[in-house]
Amino acid sequence: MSGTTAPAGSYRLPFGGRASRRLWTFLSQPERILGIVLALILGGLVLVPLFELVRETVTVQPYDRAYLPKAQVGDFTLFHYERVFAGRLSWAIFYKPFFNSLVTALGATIICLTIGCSLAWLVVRTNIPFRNTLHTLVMIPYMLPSWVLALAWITFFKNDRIGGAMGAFAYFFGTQPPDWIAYGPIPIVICLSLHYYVYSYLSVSSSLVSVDSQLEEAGAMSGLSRLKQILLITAPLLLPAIGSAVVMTFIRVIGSFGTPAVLGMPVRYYVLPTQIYAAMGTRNAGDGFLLALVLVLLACLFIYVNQRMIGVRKSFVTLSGKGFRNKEIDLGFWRWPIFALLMVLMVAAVAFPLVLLVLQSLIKTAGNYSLSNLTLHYWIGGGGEGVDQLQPALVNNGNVLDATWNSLKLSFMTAMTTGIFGFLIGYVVVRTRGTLTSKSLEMVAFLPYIFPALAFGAIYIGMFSHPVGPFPALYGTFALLVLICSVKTLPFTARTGIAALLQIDKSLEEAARIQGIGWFRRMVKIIVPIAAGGLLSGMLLSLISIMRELSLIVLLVTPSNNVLAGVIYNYQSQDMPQLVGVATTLLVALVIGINIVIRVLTRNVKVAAA
Amino acid sequence: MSEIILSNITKSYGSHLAIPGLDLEIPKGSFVTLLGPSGCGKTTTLRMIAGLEHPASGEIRLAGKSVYSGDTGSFVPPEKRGLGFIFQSYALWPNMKVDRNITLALSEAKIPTQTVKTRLAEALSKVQLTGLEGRYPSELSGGQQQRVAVARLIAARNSILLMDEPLSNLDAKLRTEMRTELKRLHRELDATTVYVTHDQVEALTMSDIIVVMRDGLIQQQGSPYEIYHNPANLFVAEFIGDPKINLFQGEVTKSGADFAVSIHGLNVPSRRGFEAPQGPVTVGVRPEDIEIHHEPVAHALAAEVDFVQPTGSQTLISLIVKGQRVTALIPRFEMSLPTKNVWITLPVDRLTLFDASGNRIAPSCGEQSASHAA
Amino acid sequence: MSEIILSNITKSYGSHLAIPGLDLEIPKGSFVTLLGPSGCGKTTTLRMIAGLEHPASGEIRLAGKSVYSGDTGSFVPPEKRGLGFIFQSYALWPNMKVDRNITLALSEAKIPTQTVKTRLAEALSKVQLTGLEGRYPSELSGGQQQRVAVARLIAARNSILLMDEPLSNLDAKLRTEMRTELKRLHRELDATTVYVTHDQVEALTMSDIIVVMRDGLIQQQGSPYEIYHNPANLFVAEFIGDPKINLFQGEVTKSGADFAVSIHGLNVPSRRGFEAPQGPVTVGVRPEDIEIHHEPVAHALAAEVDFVQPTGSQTLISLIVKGQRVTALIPRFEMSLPTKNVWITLPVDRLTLFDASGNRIAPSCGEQSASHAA
Amino acid sequence: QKADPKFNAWMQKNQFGPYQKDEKWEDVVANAKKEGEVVVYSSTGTMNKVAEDFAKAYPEIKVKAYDLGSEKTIEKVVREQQASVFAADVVYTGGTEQMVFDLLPNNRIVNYVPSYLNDRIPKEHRDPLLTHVIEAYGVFYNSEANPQPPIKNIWELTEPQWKGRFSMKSPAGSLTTLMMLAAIVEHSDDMEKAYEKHAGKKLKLSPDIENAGYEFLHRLIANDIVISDNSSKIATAVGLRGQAKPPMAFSVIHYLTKNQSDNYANAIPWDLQPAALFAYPTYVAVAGQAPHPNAAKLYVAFLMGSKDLNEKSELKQPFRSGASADLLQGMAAFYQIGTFSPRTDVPPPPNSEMWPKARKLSASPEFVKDNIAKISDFWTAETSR
Ligand SMILES: Nc1ncnc2c1ncn2[C@@H]1O[C@H](COP(=O)(O)OP(=O)(O)OP(=O)(O)O)[C@@H](O)[C@H]1O
Ligand SMILES: Nc1ncnc2c1ncn2[C@@H]1O[C@H](COP(=O)(O)OP(=O)(O)OP(=O)(O)O)[C@@H](O)[C@H]1O
Ligand SMILES: [Mg+2]
Ligand SMILES: [Mg+2]
Repeated sequence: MSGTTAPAGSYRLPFGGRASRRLWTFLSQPERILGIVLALILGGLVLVPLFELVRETVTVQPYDRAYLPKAQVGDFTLFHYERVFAGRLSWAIFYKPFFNSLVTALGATIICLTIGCSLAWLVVRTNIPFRNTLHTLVMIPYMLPSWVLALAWITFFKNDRIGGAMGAFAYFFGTQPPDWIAYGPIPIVICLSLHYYVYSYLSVSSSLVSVDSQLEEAGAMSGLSRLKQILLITAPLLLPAIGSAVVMTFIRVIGSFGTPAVLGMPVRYYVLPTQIYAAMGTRNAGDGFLLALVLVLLACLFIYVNQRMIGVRKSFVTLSGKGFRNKEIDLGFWRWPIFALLMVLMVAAVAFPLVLLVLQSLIKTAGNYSLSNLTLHYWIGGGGEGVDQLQPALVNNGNVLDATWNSLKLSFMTAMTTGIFGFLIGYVVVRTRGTLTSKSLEMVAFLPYIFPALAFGAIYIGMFSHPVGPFPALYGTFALLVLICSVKTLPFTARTGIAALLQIDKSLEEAARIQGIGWFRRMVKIIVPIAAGGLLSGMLLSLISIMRELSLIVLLVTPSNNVLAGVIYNYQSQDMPQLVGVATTLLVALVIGINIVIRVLTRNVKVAAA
Repeated sequence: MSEIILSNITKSYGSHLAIPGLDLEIPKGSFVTLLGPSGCGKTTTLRMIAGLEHPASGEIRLAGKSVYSGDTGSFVPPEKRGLGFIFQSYALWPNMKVDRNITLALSEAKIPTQTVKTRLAEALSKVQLTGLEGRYPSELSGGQQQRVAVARLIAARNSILLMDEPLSNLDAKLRTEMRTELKRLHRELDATTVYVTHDQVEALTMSDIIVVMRDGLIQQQGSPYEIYHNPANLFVAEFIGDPKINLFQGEVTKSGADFAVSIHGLNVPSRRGFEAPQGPVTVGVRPEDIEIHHEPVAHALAAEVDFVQPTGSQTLISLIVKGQRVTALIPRFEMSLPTKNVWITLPVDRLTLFDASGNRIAPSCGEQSASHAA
Repeated sequence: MSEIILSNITKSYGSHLAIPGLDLEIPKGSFVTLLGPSGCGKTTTLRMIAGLEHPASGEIRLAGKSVYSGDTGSFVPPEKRGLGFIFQSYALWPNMKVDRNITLALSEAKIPTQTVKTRLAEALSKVQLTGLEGRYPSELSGGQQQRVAVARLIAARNSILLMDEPLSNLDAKLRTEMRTELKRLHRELDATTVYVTHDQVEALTMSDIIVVMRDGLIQQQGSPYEIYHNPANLFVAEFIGDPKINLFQGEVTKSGADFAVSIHGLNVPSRRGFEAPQGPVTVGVRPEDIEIHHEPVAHALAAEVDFVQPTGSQTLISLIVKGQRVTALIPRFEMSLPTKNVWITLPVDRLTLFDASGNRIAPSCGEQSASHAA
Repeated sequence: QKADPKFNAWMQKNQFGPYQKDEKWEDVVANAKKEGEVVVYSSTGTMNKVAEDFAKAYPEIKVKAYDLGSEKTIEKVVREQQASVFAADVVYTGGTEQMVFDLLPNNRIVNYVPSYLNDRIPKEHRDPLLTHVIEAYGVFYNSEANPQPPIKNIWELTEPQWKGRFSMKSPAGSLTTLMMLAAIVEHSDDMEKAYEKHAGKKLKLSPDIENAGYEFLHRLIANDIVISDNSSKIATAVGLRGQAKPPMAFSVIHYLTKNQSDNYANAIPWDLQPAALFAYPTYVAVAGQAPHPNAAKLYVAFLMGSKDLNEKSELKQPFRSGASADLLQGMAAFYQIGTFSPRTDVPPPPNSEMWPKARKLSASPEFVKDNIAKISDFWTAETSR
């Protein structure tokens, strides 16, 4: 794990001068020490929960009493394994949903990659109109909670199968759309793609800015068409970024619950996360954790494959200290048509669901879209007929405002913490590339990504209810929330950090080293600013996800620490769609606002000559 | 016939006007070198010819066809122009081994595998990298990388070759050999070549035409001889020649029909037929033209030896003449001179005169031919 | 006292043994140049001194302290070694403007702002980049980037300076000026300097000691004079000198007490005191030592002029002597020679002899002192 | 119940379970005020309103109410207590299987019934665990499209005219929906009789099907049932006005309140055979080793409504203010159709005249204990075919 490279000889003389000097040499390489420290920390924060998870799958749970009348809760058993993988129900519980998951995840990943890479190329390399604005705009679909898009889809395409108000499509075209358009795998794939392409976009675009355009130009001089330049030169250089985008997207998509639940349920299209949710919801933790474990293993497999494919060999430094250029490609005639196409995409993925959301916050009774049925009551008060007078408007709804403040605080602190850790991990992984430390750290840093959020929170209660070493008992404190959120979103920053650092030539750091600039200052002054683009996008992803995170922290929050997502959840469970609309719109507006502010603030940060 | 024509090309980077207006015609099959101080726009010019950079205005024609026109907005992209280019920063593809770096263009152009193989082997042996085809660029030394870039050009065999300091990281021996290779390539393909270098020997020995630039403007364009002996202005005179030309403040005087140039009180009588307006001038004398005497002679200036610096086949002598530093060059390897006080004479027929605004004072006909014959 | 000592250092990249075993001592305050063909391990050696590369074995001592030892495994990281380094690839920080690139280390070392400012201004003006401090590296030309790297070194003022081809992208004029600047820096700081270059003039004019390397092995180490005039072997002889030394197959003969060297049937009598084993030898003659005669003289070889190539202050004459190409150098700018058939004589006291295995045949004492005095 | 000395000491000290004798209510209130705080884990958002009301009634006591949903409420209690963190005072959630057969025997909660309520609540609603409210699933139809109930017998839903037109919330992940299915299966006799009445012949069970309850579910699923993730949407889908062919559904009956608030047309075929209602309890209990035991008792009592409440009490909207609030106390926030107090002396909320009369099926704790997993599996298998 620690990747100690000191040869065996040093162990023979544990206290000899030679060994201690070797140790000193070893310690003089900051990436090594860091590697060990990070491995220890992460081991505690990630592997312990993983171990707990595995343990729970092999013990008898209270729920199992019906099946195992003789067993005591807590006994060792392989019952869950048998049940999930080999039992009578395995087809229903595992194999079919697993297959469905694979299909939707693969489909969505492919589409995400296509959209994300094309967008990245357009925004980074071409003179497409409003480049800077586009850069923020294309991120917005991810800022909406994923189910918003699914709901929008249902609202638009729903047919008479689920009853209620007519779908917009049926309303406008007079025919009911077929089930396969309205529900099931196709809409799931489309909705997930429109949401998660942002990973590919961010990962690839931040990597693309550090690819010297002269490499493409050399391709042009060799007579390669633009497409060939991209395929033969740019794409391979982006391989680490693409690889990490694939991993992130696939794993995230295969683990996503909301969209398949909304769009799959009406036609009984189940996927693994819906099965996990079902099992956990009925407190059948054994099955639930086991299914989750399958996802965890799948994630490991993916990272492993990714590591093998991209490997040490094929990751190339593209940002050297010499003659770097980043040139704009002229799209010529296609400039505006492509822009128009993008706008259509944005309308579908952003404007449409957003409008629906706002509408939801304004409508007194569902299904009635007449002007008289609209009210601003839930935003600014004022009452009026048919509104719930007891619900204070947003402007003086202390509940929502406090929660908003908490969410902001939590997501900012998380983004900072996870940013720092992600960077450090990226640094260690890249600088010790090829060693065991590197590989395992990369893997471990990615595990929380797929770890079932609720279980994560539950296990953390046990881990932090007592003082651990020098740390006081964190349970019930805000610090624990920040900690768990940071660990959970670590994969974002770790991956983007790795991808960004892979492209920075060693000589840039060496030049500073030679000048006697210590490790810390080197990081602060040189490596971090150069990697900032990638890191920042990772931190934004963390921030966005934490802004709307609930399951992870629900068991750990105290009422005074309630977050915006918690408020939305409460309103949903109390069936108050307008307030759900208000709070969600607020959340989305905040996230978008924060993004814009950060973009503006960091515009002057010169990143990789972008 | 001109193969490459730039008419009134301008280019700016943001607010920085890199090329304020460039006119350049390059005849087919010729070898043209762009020379000029660092940052004068050589790379920019090459990149515009290649189509890697959009000029702001003007027109570029290659082989009779317009590839860029600021008026009509037409623009032929680089991959359609069929040029060869060596980048100043090599631009090797880090994801490909040396062999792929060299042959990519060929295999893309559907050239038969066998031919590709032969050309690869040939190009590698010409740049003396045989055996390294399996390495990645990051596993090569700086000079090796540069040679891969050269090999890429050699293998591609385009009819217009653009090279941006292709030999800057090579040692003298290799450089001489590579120079020969590039020159041979140029001849074999009858290619029109635009070459950027900061090495004067390279420029003087290889070029048919040298173009001297400064701040994006052409200062002079001509054969190596013209550039060296008849620099259009002080800038060119100072820029060309290593060690640098010596400049003296002088004055043209006339006594009867005979002109003379006085320098530091020394009257250098001019040759027959010399004519120039009277008044102050700047006089340029190349170091190798200064003669050093160990005892006083007529028409000589007293000088003091400051230091002696052998450069191999020659030795630089740094002298102080009336407080002014003067460099002389002698064709031997010397570590020191026998005496500290020497006398120098200036060659009557090798003085170049510049007027107050720095332009060369055109010599009379007689003088012109005289220096040609020298 | 030796400031830098490498003892039996080895280094391999994967299976490629880049440095098979290097011993090098560099005296304090001296200016040492590493010369050698591309890929011979110059950069690698510098990087090992700087601590950027771990040797496989051996020991490195800087200023009397061991900074690396393969035996004990001790290793002092680069940031603790206090060296200055110019990278072959510049290694400019793309995220910082020129001024920050230059001053970062200073402000990190808590040097007062005022001093930093002065040093910045000074460094910029020395590399002639004043006014460009607000640009990002990507907005500079190749040569300008390289000068920023130099300025960074100038501003830092370390007592050991390592420079890897710091001037390769500069034009002759600037290069001469920068050379002077670097030499002055070396003097002012009394710094020990290890300099890598492929420019012979640079090496010969600047160095106290030149180290010629080949495939990671030191071929010769000595003053510029020694290297140029007494090359240890054929490799050094051929590598140093531009144009290259001429080599002839010859034979040492002895008639009575007098030795002679016969080349292409021509007997060149040796000077008094010359002694060498009889038998076949390789004879090296520098181009500038060949004398060209336009009519037959005694002890001359007939030659045919192939081409004449002026390089500025000198002209290369390429001759064919009995089917062999011979280069001569004359100290004038010539476009052509008056006759096609000429005769050359070889200087009796300037012949360098090599035995069959390529090593120089050590001259007798008399000869040694004779050539020194030349 | 397992013996646990610490837990026992706590019980004894604070007079829970066997130690709850001659309860002096004034002391409880006084001690509660001294404790000054009560922490409530609850499965419903309504608890926030109760907390507000409680704070008004007892300003000395700070209420911290968590709305967590049922499964997280249980998870949090279990995990905390496993880690020896005793933070909760009151636990409020449905889920018979977990509450009665897991938390209770493991000392995670204790049953607490204010002694003055003992005779006003039927035994099945206070033993083994106090029921706070009874909720129910009901069959919903659209009364605008169907002035009369479209079906008389529940088996009609398995017939072709309702193919793809009947929906319900997925029981996967919803403990309450599972309770409804359990009620259907437990009362398979009633289901069988209803079938015979409807079809006029004996029910023929499909292969591998155990009884009429399962058979009904089997046929219902086979009739292309539409599964939804959200009860509120189901109520909207059925009750929205202006539909030509509205579907029917199982829905939580408190969505009938939407008839008033959103002008929906939901209705229940009260006379449906064998029943239109499937009731299930929501429990309230005091957490084991609760840090504020007396405040917890007070809170439980408050939730159940005041001593002075009786059949004759005059209750006026809005219930959460004025005299009604004083009487209803914690019940005020729940006082609407769909959430019924188990107390025999509480008058029915508005619009629920039919409730007391209508037939309700519900699953007994014992049955749930042995069968709920099986039913869940059955559902999973059937819907994945
Ligand atoms: N990372 C590497 N992996 C494999 N081989 C390498 C690597 N770096 C250098 N080499 C090889 O080691 C040898 C020495 O390289 P080095 O860079 O020291 O050469 P150099 O003398 O500086 O050459 P140049 O003048 O061309 O810069 C070369 O043959 C080079 O190909
Ligand atoms: N991307 C850019 N942005 C701003 N200025 C630029 C950019 N590229 C070049 N320049 C400036 O334009 C001028 C011309 O640059 P160019 O690269 O053509 O010089 P060059 O003649 O090739 O110099 P060198 O010999 O140093 O390579 C320089 O002053 C340079 O600083
Ligand atoms: Mg350039
Ligand atoms: Mg090198």
